[in-house]
Amino acid sequence: MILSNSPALAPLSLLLAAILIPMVAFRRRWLAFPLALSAAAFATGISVVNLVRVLGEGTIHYHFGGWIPPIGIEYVLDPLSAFVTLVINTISLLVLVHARRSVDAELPDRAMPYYAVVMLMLTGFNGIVLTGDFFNLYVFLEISSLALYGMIAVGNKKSPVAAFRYLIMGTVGGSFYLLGVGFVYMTTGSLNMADVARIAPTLYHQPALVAALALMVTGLGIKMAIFPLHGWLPDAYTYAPSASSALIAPVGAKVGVYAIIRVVFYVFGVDFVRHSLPLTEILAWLGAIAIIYGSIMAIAQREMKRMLAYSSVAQIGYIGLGIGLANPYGIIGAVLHVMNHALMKACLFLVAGNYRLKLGHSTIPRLDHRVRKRMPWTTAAFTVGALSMVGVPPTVGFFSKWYLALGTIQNGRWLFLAALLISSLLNAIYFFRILEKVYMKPLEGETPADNDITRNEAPVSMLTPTLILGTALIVIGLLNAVIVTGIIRLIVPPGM
Amino acid sequence: MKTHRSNPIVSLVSRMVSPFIMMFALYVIFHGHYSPGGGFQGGTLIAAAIILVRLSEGSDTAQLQFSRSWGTPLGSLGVLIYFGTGLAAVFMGGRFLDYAALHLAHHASMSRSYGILLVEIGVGLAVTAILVSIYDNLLEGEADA
Amino acid sequence: MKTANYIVLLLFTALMIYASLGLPQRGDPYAPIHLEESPVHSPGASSYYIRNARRDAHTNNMVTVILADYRGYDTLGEETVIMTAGLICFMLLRRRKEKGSENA
Amino acid sequence: MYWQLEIVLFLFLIVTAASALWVRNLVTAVIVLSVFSFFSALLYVAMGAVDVGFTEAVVGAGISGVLMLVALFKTWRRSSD
Amino acid sequence: MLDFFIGHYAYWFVFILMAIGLYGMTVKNNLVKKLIGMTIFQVSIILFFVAAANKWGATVPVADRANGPIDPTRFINPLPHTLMLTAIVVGVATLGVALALVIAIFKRYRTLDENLLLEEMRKEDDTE
Repeated sequence: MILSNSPALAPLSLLLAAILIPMVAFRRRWLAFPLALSAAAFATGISVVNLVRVLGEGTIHYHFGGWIPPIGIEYVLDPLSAFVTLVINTISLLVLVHARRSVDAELPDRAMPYYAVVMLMLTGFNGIVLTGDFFNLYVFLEISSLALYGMIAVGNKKSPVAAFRYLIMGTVGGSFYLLGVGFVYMTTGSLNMADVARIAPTLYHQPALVAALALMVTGLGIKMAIFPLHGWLPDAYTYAPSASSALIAPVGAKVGVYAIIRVVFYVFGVDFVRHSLPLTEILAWLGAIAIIYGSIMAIAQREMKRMLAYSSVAQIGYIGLGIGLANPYGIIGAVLHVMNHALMKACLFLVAGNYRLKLGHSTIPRLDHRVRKRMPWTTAAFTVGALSMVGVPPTVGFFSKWYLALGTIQNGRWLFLAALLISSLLNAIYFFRILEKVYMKPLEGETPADNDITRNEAPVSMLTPTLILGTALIVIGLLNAVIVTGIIRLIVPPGM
Repeated sequence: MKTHRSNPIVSLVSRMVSPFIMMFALYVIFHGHYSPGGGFQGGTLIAAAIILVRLSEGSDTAQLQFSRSWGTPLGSLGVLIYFGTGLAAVFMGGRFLDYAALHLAHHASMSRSYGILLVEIGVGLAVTAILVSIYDNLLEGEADA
Repeated sequence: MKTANYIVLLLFTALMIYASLGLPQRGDPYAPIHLEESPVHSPGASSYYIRNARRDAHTNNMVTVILADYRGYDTLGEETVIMTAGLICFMLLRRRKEKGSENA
Repeated sequence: MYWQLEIVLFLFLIVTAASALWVRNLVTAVIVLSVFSFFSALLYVAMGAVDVGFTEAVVGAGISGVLMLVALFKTWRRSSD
Repeated sequence: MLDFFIGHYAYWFVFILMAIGLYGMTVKNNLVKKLIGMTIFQVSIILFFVAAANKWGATVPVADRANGPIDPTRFINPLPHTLMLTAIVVGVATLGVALALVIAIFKRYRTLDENLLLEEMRKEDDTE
């Protein structure tokens, strides 16, 4: 029974936890966290099962209510969706373990609704990734967006303003997507993605269908914060509580990326996209601009979370560039970077959370070498994360950039290759700035204080996920070849 | 609105109208199979009736009708009814939300009909409770700046 | 800044109206959304619903059947959305506990 | 489908929408928005979507107006633009 | 020509309404005005779907009592109606969250004007 229903079980178990938490934990507050954690663990386990099943059996379809696709709603479990759900659930599980202490510290009296909202956000993400129906995607997009607004708004004084601006942008994005669905439905007469994928080639060059594609990509682009539409992102990530930004930043934008890959390459198809609209070209250019812009803005920041937020803009640019190249290496690079960036960002945001808890701030100019003595393990994890963001070989960051670079070479786009290389340089600047502060002693003064420094490392529940992620950056980096040949090669869309 | 002295006429009229709105709302929920309407519309109407009493009597008196602490658990219960109907179908061997697998009646079609009714009741409960709780929270939350 | 906004808005409206010129006629019973069968011979959902809603679920109102049965998962999502909204209002706005008292 | 009726309702909609955005007193704006929702409900019914019209009448002209008014009573009633 | 007009004018009105809503959301400074624009925007999208569902000479999608086969051309397409019910609910939920945010913002900054808010936030960022 579990096996035959396994494609739907990950979002459903998370949803069940979200429903049960307000009922069970309304009086007994302490129950909220164990419920949420067990649901996330179960979802992770189910995602592993799903991935194994997909690799063995091929694509699996799950029909809700027993209705076949154009009539009912279906979940599609193919290598891409199985892989992305696994990444999302694993990383969220790790971050959730870490989140407990910072939720206790920052939002003591709101823990119960907070965990429920986190579960709802994860439900939304899983639903978006798994669904094979355009309108169902919209519904789950809105679930996750609403949960995100709430999670951002509970932070400090400024966070409701950031959340409100995000809400306005996000509603425009969601509505654009819905409008695009309307155009698709009116021209093809179907809401099922596989069905539309078969009908669309018979309707080439219809302005309505091209408008549908443009509207959908714009709407999802707002949610994913592609370069000119990224305005909501830095404030939202900065003013959110540490737990929220660590949960949102690694996986939030990735879901939008996934939806764009799904819509552009699997539904409309490469040929349609290339011939009807220079969409891939636009995406590639925007990605390249975002890489440079985000890196430069990151250099200018003083607050670590805001720096990481701008670096997220740049990293999303890498993924956009990979999609825009529209060749196998580009797609491999983009999908690989979805995973790698999620790992790196989770690690770095957890480090920022640890600093916030123990030092009371995460402002870059106030960090110095005493931090390394007080929190050696956290700082080690930060070092690995920073090296990975720069793209030093054994870490994961190198490999996704490698595939993206191969993609640019295959298309002969030297300008994009230059953008990749320059951005590595810029990344190095803004991360080595911190590493220098943490590892070098200042030249004059303050030496007597060195002896007073006592170890004051973050608690175990926060340190363990940080270290697991830090190790994973290297281990998965070494295993990247296996992942690419085993899973991601299967993802390259047809007709490419 | 909390410290509001109720006007006897307004209070009388709203107290008289409110039960009728609720009755109509129940009709809307249970007659959704044959005419326009259903759980969402009916639930919103019940919420409107409750909010009407809150507006006229002041929120503190109206707590006797529907306490503000019920909102969140009752709303979750409504969603749980929906979810549980779907999950029961899984345990009876069907797909999620396959009401025919519930075997509520002899014919699959009648079983589906009852399944839809169950689901609509869940929707109505959830919508009522949550809309009232949103109203309460907007009105009373963070009362003093 | 404001003029740029107006220009973008006008451009958007014009583009959308241009795109809508290519849409099928309103009310045409042979428009793609009303068809029995799509060009690739998959069944058209809408006409399936109209034909079979009463037979499948013993219910006259087709909208109810689609809402709760054929596309019931969407409606579960919709309930989840409104539950999310309720929880977020609760989380953002509920009164802090006054010292010692339990009626938060 | 009576397209003459629909055009009249559409014009009403546009007028009410524009005035809801134009009025500076926010309470008035919300009331005008309720009128807008009511006209849109009429339009849905005229287009044959009885369920949608019913829902919009209940939600748009009822609950969401009340919620917005509550929010205004908690905050500020005038807008600078 | 007239046929084409009748078959498409509804979409033009929808997009004009949409532009009005977007204007409210992007150009207006007051937060509540933005929400009013959002409502208008959502209504326009609902109208788009509902207008598309229409069919000449068809009636509302509630089957009548007569038994026997049902002719699909006699009923308006019910699928977009269903989708739009969901969209309305999503709209209300978004509005509720947005109003909660508005109240939280007002409590902290005593203003609902976006420009003033941003100015205030920038000042705070500088003092930190």
